[in-house]
Amino acid sequence: MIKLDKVTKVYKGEVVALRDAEVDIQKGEFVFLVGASGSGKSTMLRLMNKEESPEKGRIWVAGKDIAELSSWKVPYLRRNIGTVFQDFKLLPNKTVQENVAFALEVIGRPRHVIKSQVPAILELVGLAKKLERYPHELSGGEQQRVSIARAFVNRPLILLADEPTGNLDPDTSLGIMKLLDRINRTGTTVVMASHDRGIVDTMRRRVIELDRGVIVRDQARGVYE
Amino acid sequence: MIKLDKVTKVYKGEVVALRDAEVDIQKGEFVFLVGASGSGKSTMLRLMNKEESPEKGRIWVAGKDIAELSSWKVPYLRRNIGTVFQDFKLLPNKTVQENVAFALEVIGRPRHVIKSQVPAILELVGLAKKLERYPHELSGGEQQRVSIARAFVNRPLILLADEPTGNLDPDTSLGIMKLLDRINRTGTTVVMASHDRGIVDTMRRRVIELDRGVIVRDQARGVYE
Amino acid sequence: MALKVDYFVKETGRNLFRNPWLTIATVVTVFVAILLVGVSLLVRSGVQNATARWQGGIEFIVFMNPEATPDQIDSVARDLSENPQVETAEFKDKDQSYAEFLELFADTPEFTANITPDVLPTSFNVKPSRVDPELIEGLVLQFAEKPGVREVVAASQAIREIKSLSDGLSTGILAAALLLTLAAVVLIGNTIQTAIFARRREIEVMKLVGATNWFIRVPFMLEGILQGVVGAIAGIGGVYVVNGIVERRVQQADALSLLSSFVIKSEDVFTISIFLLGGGVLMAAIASAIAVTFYVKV
Amino acid sequence: MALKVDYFVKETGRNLFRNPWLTIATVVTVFVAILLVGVSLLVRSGVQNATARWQGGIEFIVFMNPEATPDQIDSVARDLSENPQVETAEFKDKDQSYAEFLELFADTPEFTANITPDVLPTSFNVKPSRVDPELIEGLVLQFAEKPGVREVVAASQAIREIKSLSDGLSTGILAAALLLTLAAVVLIGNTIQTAIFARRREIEVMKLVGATNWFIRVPFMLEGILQGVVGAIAGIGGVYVVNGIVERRVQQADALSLLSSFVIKSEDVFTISIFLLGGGVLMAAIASAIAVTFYVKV
Ligand SMILES: Nc1ncnc2c1ncn2[C@@H]1O[C@H](COP(=O)(O)OP(=O)(O)OP(=O)(O)O)[C@@H](O)[C@H]1O
Ligand SMILES: Nc1ncnc2c1ncn2[C@@H]1O[C@H](COP(=O)(O)OP(=O)(O)OP(=O)(O)O)[C@@H](O)[C@H]1O
Ligand SMILES: [Mg+2]
Ligand SMILES: [Mg+2]
Repeated sequence: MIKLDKVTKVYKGEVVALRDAEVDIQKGEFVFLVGASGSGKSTMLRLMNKEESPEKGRIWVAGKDIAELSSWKVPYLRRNIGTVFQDFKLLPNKTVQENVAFALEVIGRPRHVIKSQVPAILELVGLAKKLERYPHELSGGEQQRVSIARAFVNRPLILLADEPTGNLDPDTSLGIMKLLDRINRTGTTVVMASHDRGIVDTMRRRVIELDRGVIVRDQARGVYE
Repeated sequence: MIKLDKVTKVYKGEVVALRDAEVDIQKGEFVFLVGASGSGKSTMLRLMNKEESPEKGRIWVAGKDIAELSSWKVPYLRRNIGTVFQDFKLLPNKTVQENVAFALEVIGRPRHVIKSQVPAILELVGLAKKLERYPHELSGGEQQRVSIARAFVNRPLILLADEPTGNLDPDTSLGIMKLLDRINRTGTTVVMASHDRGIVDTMRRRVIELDRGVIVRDQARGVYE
Repeated sequence: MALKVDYFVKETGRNLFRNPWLTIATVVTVFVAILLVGVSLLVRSGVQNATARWQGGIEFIVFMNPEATPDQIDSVARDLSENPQVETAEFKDKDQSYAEFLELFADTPEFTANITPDVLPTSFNVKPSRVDPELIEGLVLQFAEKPGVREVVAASQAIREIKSLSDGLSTGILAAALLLTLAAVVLIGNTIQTAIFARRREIEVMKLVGATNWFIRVPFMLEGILQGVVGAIAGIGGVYVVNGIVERRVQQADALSLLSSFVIKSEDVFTISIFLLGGGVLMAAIASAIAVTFYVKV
Repeated sequence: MALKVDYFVKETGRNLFRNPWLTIATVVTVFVAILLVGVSLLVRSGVQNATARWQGGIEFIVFMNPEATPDQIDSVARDLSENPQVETAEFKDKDQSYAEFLELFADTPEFTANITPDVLPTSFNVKPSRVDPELIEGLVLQFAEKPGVREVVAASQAIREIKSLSDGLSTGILAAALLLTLAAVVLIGNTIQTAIFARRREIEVMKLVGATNWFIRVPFMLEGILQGVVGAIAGIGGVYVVNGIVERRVQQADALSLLSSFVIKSEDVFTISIFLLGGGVLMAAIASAIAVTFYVKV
């Protein structure tokens, strides 16, 4: 589903954020990215949805070399990839409901589908009562859950989640992880950056560890360290 | 140092984020605020630096009733309070160095003091090599550490930290907690919202637990739950 | 697609009201630009009306007797065309004279009521080879003698000066109008770029969620066009107000023939308004399209 | 405080260059506004020069003989002031006539070289009670007879028309200039509000870190003023260019006395420039102060 072939990412010609990364993720896998702050986890996720382009190497997503994608096709790639951003990236001028609906509107889903799916997914992340709030009227954890709901709502093939529980208490985190697990079991490929030792150790899934941009471990049923 | 007397905060006339909160924090204390996502931790911190005003009750900070502070004095209150915001709140048009220096510039520190203190504090949070970067060129955890550095740099009387390790891996978190501890030992009062069970349990400091806006526990040498 | 229209309308409306200052800024800009262009055009048309008779560099007019025979007219025409000191000579038959007469005295129907084309003279509008009082005087005397000629009227020095002045004024006003149109385009474009700049992070996020460029662009363009329409309509209203003030002033003025012939026909005002509305909207559309294309790239 | 100046300069410069579009938008706005106001003022001053002699509603001038005795002058003055049909009569002695003469023929020194105040006549500029050709004619005939009077010159119909037209034009241009000044203030204010709007989150953060309102405001105000200065200077440059073009056109025109008297003295241009610079900067400062006060509250 996702394949990185000797991928190197250098920012501003000097910061090597990723060096010769080789990753092959099969359809339906659940992969944890772990590593210290600044080790390149977010960079790897950003490369996968073409938010950044690599300096060297090739990246295939859903069978296509994304470097060869013409720029007007990029939105269509991204519609197959749900992303939970580390900084949420909610639209400040839209309510919770509209933020989530936006992901469906861009792919042209009919209104009745939006009307039914959006409240359902927000119910799932525990925000059923906050549909009409604006992002700045939410707590940090609530914003993060909106971001998660938006990434899920159009049932993407691939889910990239960048520390999706960073702002959540242990109980809520557990709920989210159960949700991610369920999503994964319906066939969605999940790649998740995390520094939550508890979660990684409990889930026991494939773990890829980065250290200053280099993959130092790729373990089938791994733990945090 | 900080005293809340029957403080109630209601957003938009309907969301009760804090109800009749009674807190009394002495100079030099180290207090953890814990609770589920949306339980009111950030709200309590925002009330302490007058980012929000309560609907009912009174708040004293450093011996003054902050409701009676005239608006032009608020900046001077805030200079005594270092704040690590949950969403970092870095200035996007300034480099790491300038972001930290800004907190010193507003209080009119001479240039040579700024020149020496800023790199020192950034060294302490492990960002010595990233002085000239802009916030969007940093990883999530690095941004969080800039926010921490900025809150520390002018040696405030009080330090409010809203989930300051939410985006950090366990090792880096540990480093930051050691730093906070050291700061606290020099006499600074520290109030920190956290959902990191490991950290709270290790530190064994005073814990105030919130549940849907109500203080349900206030324990001297507490644990997360 | 039904959904998209929905979405665009909702989104545009929201943008307009969520950032009231930006909206006001654009509308004011368009308003000022349209108003100024409109007033320039009005003045231009008024000046042209006031000096209509002397447009085209005519320096004297040979009026024939209404009863002049075709032979006499032909003879004068031949003399004029053969005279090396005459550059052009344009013949006006009775109907043309009548049309011109009606136009010149449109506001005094008591004057035009009893006149038919028959009683009007035919005439030649003559432009001499050089603007030289002596030469013109010679020509006037020469042609006044010809059979069938009733009278030769030369533009007086004063009229010539006024014409020359008004020519300069017209050119100046046209230049100003062009400058203002350019300024308006720049200002609208800038305002929209500013709007986009203020929302650049939002646009960034929209792209990351899979929105195509057009999906992002259309609401901005609609917003720009709507602001253009509102500004243009307000500007046109302003033009009507200015026109009303000018009309009142002209009517109050002593019945001096020149100033009172500074009339702006209401059909002119209407044409100018349509032109302004179309121009304003087109301007806004082009400016927003450029701004939007420039900024919203993948 | 040394540090603060440092900080403000650094911050202002950074803002200007970090948001180039906003900067360009403001500068263009100010440029257009200043240019238009300047051109309006220039035209106004040119028209006034061209009709200087007939300002103030003078309808005829009584020229005395240069050798007229004081008694004769007094007698005429008495007659004028006692005549109920005369509203005002202003006496010009030899020196005043000389000054006016020099001014009127400033561009033709060959004309003024041999003239001294002595040889010039004294005169009365007379404004009759009503603008009525018959009344004026009567007065002209009456005073032409008086002893010591050399000549009475009435403004011809054409001159009166031109004067009336140019009065209207002057008023119109002044109104336009006022409108434009207002528009410029609105546009500058809006632009700065837009700039602040685009950075509202940053301002929010600055306040949370303990910055006082003035610490936040000053860079924005400096930014606005600097943009005002640059825009005003560019606008003044534009005014000089327009002035040059007009001058060239006037010189090319046939030596028609009226148009060629449409001169704009270079000291006028200078005065106007200073006025524009001061006005532009003041405008920018006030607009930014208002915008900044309005937006940057605790
Ligand atoms: N736009 C950029 N320009 C320059 N350097 C960058 C940029 N983005 C990231 N970096 C650098 O690249 C490195 C990897 O960043 P990345 O965001 O991938 O880290 P991460 O593993 O997600 O860290 P964290 O756990 O703190 O979020 C860091 O050293 C960071 O400073
Ligand atoms: N500006 C606002 N308007 C309306 N409701 C708000 C606003 N800010 C916060 N709230 C609500 O107040 C409650 C408490 O929010 P707060 O940010 O204090 O929670 P928190 O304990 O910090 O949560 P988290 O751990 O997720 O950051 C939440 O239900 C939130 O939705
Ligand atoms: Mg990251
Ligand atoms: Mg919070």
